[in-house]
Amino acid sequence: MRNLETDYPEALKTEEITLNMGPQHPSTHGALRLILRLDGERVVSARPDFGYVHRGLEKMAESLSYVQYIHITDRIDYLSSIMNEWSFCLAAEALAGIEVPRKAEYLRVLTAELCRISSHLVWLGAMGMDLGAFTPLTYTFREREMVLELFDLLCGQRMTFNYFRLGGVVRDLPPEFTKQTQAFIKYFERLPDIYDQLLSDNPIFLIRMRDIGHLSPATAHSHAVTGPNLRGSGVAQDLRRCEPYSVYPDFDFQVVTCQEGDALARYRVRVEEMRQSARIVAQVLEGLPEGEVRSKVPRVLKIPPGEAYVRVESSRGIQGFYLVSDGSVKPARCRIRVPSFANLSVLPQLVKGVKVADVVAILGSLDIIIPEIDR
Amino acid sequence: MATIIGFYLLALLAIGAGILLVSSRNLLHALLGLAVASLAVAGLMLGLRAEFLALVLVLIYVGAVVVLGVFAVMLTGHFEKAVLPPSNELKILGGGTALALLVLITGVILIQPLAPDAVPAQVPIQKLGALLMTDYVLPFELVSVLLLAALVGAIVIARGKED
Amino acid sequence: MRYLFAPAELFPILLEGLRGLAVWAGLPVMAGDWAGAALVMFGLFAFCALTVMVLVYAERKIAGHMQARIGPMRVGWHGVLQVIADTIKLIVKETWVPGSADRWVYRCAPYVVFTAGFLALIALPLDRDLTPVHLNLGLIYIVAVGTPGVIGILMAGWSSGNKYSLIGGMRSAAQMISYEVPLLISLMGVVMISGTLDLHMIVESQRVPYIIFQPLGFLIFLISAVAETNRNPFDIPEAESELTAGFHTEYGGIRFAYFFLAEYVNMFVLSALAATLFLGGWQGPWFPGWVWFLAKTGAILFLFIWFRWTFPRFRADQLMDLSWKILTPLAFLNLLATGLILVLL
Amino acid sequence: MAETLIDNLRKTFPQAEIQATTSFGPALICSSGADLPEVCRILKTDPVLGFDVLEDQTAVDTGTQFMLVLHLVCSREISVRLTVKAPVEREKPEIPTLAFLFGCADWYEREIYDMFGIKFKGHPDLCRILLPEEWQGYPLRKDYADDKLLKRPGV
Repeated sequence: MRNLETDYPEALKTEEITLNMGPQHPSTHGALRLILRLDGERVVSARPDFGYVHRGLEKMAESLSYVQYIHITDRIDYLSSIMNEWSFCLAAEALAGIEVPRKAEYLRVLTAELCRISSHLVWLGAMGMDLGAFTPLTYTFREREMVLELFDLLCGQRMTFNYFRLGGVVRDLPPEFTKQTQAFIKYFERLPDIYDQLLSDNPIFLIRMRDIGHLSPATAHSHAVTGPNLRGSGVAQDLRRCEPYSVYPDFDFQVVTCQEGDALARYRVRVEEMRQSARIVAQVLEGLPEGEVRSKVPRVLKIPPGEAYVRVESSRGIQGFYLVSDGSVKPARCRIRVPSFANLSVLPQLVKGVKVADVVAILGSLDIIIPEIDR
Repeated sequence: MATIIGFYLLALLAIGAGILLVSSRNLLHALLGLAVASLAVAGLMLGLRAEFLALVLVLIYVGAVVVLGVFAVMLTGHFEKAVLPPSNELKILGGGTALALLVLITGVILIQPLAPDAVPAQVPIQKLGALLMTDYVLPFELVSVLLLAALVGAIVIARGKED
Repeated sequence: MRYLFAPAELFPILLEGLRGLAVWAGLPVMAGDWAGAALVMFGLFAFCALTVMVLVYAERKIAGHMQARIGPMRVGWHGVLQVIADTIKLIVKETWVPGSADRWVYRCAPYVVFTAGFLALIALPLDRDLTPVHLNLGLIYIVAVGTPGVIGILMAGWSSGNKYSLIGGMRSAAQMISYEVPLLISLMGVVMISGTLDLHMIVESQRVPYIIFQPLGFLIFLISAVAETNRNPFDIPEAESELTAGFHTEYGGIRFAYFFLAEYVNMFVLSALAATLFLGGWQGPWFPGWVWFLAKTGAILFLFIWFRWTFPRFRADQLMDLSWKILTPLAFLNLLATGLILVLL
Repeated sequence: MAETLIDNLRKTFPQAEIQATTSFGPALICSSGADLPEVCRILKTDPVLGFDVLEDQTAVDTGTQFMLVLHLVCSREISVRLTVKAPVEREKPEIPTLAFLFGCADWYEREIYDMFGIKFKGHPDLCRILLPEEWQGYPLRKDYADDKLLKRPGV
């Protein structure tokens, strides 16, 4: 007589299956493919595969002039495109030695913080959606729409703004902008509380988010994780404070941190960051100086040979440009340091041993954006 | 007339599903055969006005046994082609058992005189419950011990050797 | 007291007519009865389709207003014809079978799921005289005929030859088996108080709705019912952000429509069961019984919809914990307490 | 601050060339790619220097050779940063991997391999990361030619 256990070991063993999550999947937020090895519902290993929207932005820079390239940077992280414009302009300005008027710096901070709010709003909605709560998405998109309308008023664009120029910004605030923004900030102040009611105080949400995807500061540093993900692990590093650029020292805001390092901590950090950004916007509008918004920059700008690596604190972490100039009108090499690339590289570690459902939650809590990774 | 047609239809269905159950190489098909057979037998019981038994049969066989079986099939082996390992070693023993069972059942049917109108009076469930708790309490408890043993065995197999 | 519309009085007249027709055509009287039964089934199917349409429309509208939007508006007045447009679309769509599918199992699955829900509808007492089939084991009948639905879902998940479907099917099986237990036990309290399994007699015996005596039982039933119908926050078998569409990922057209129909029919059956057992069924002043019945069912259905658009989703193992570690012990506790009180009184 | 850092670097790496770049911290230029892992290991583990975060890693095609560029940051204080450069031959582009030192180097190196064709010796899984597996050539090399590459006249 045969023994089921010894003669047919594979009959009793639960079989590992390979699951392709994506590239077309509702919760990979774009064309990202996760190759999951599953034992039942437990993840044995995960391997991200991406590059589906690779557009060769770094190669493109080598055939475009510095001025022409600014609008391309909008396409890197389309949700916080101002940050990309900013770091590119900062890098080019550092190479060319261009001064930026004080008012332009204020406007840059203003737009960047509005952009951070809208980017975090999209993330918040998508995070709820990943956990099966559809309703927060419609609320956050309603608010994001208000921010986009402000940008529409400011530069005629809703997502790819092309608002920055070398040496400043393209135009001053339109007359009604200040009032509308103040109204929005006043309206926005109580919103995180509403989101708290919808998500943060919901017991199901809490048990789904707590104690999953634990990211220790050591792992975070090893994988160069930055931004809210790093601050969710209790490391108070924010370029706006640690290496202040532009006029950030003028404003009063907190670097939000959370000690736990799990998905919930990253969630809390982002919700609180929206509040802080709203505070900064209010302060910018109050203390807006008079003057030029753009310094004189020659139309055909030849940048002296040299190199610069400049970083800003984007919504997702440290976003930087490494520019090498050979003295012509085009950069010889343009390297884009994007936060999501490093942030995603930590995912295989975080999802080892969790359930499929948690993969979605952890991926959502990392807030990656695919065009930025693929470039 | 209608009941007779119904009876033969259900009986054919039960036999057909039973043949599928024992002959199919595909585990899932076999289990679906079991489900259909159980439903057909439940239908026969309804014809005999044993409604409670019919419903319990559906509830337990279709709702629990088959579902668990399908669940197990899906968890183990290659789900695309869950095929039974061929085993013909127990031909004689199995055949013998089947034959003995056949003889037994046929004997019982032959010995026991069937009432011409084989529709028994409906048994109230209260009575059934009372009988289970009084006269037949020992077999009832024995069956539950058997189930407990099966449960423990399942846990032992499921936990595996590593822990 | 006579109401303007009493559908229960129509059927005997109709049946007599059919019998007469059968005799006139030279057929046995039984043919008339069979035609009558077929008519009841047809009527139930129409009722079922209509209910689902109303439910889908209500769900979309309620969801819209909960989400700061307005829901369907284009087809018909305030989008009332949207559901019909969708139905037509689903019916005329091409149906196909994926190459890796187990053909017959794949084809049968949606009908198994739907039939399970639909059969339960037969025994629901809509009104004092309006029950399609009056069974003295009505409660067990409804619970028992619903069980093949799980098999249908498993068949769909397994036969599609898709890993998302497979995981969805497995989750679904685990979930439905787990929640069947507290669901059934929570009903037993009502059965013990009323002393019968006949839905009619259960309703008749409610001087006050049983929710007063069985608040915990009602709560457990409600939670388990949401889980049984795979609705949010328990919709992990079809969790779209994880499994795209779970067990029915590979289905389209009319077969998908049947799954859709089945989900709403199941929802309706369980809501109606809750209304019958805990809220006093058709009983109520001023209005005809079926109005009360539908109103109470509707109230519970609204709860279902409300849950869906408010809560995030559980994880599979948390779902199991809730069932086995919280609901099942609580249900037993409820049963025990009910028994004790009944014995002591 | 910057001066003490440069002094410390001079003390630790007497042979290496050190530039005090103004806009983004000092730069350390290794004479050959082979000693890069050792340099990075010292930079990472040295209690005074402690550059333990590899913020970015990329390469530049200078026409005559590739230059591997590492942007290192101190995890204690991200404003303290250091650029490390190492030359890579054009003919035989090979350099030891850093994947065992920094978690993110794995993917950065795959991207550099993808774009420049620099082979990282000892890398656990060196394959293309952004471009498809069957892609021909390495696009960020200056001599890369492709039919689909847009030629822009007169920029």
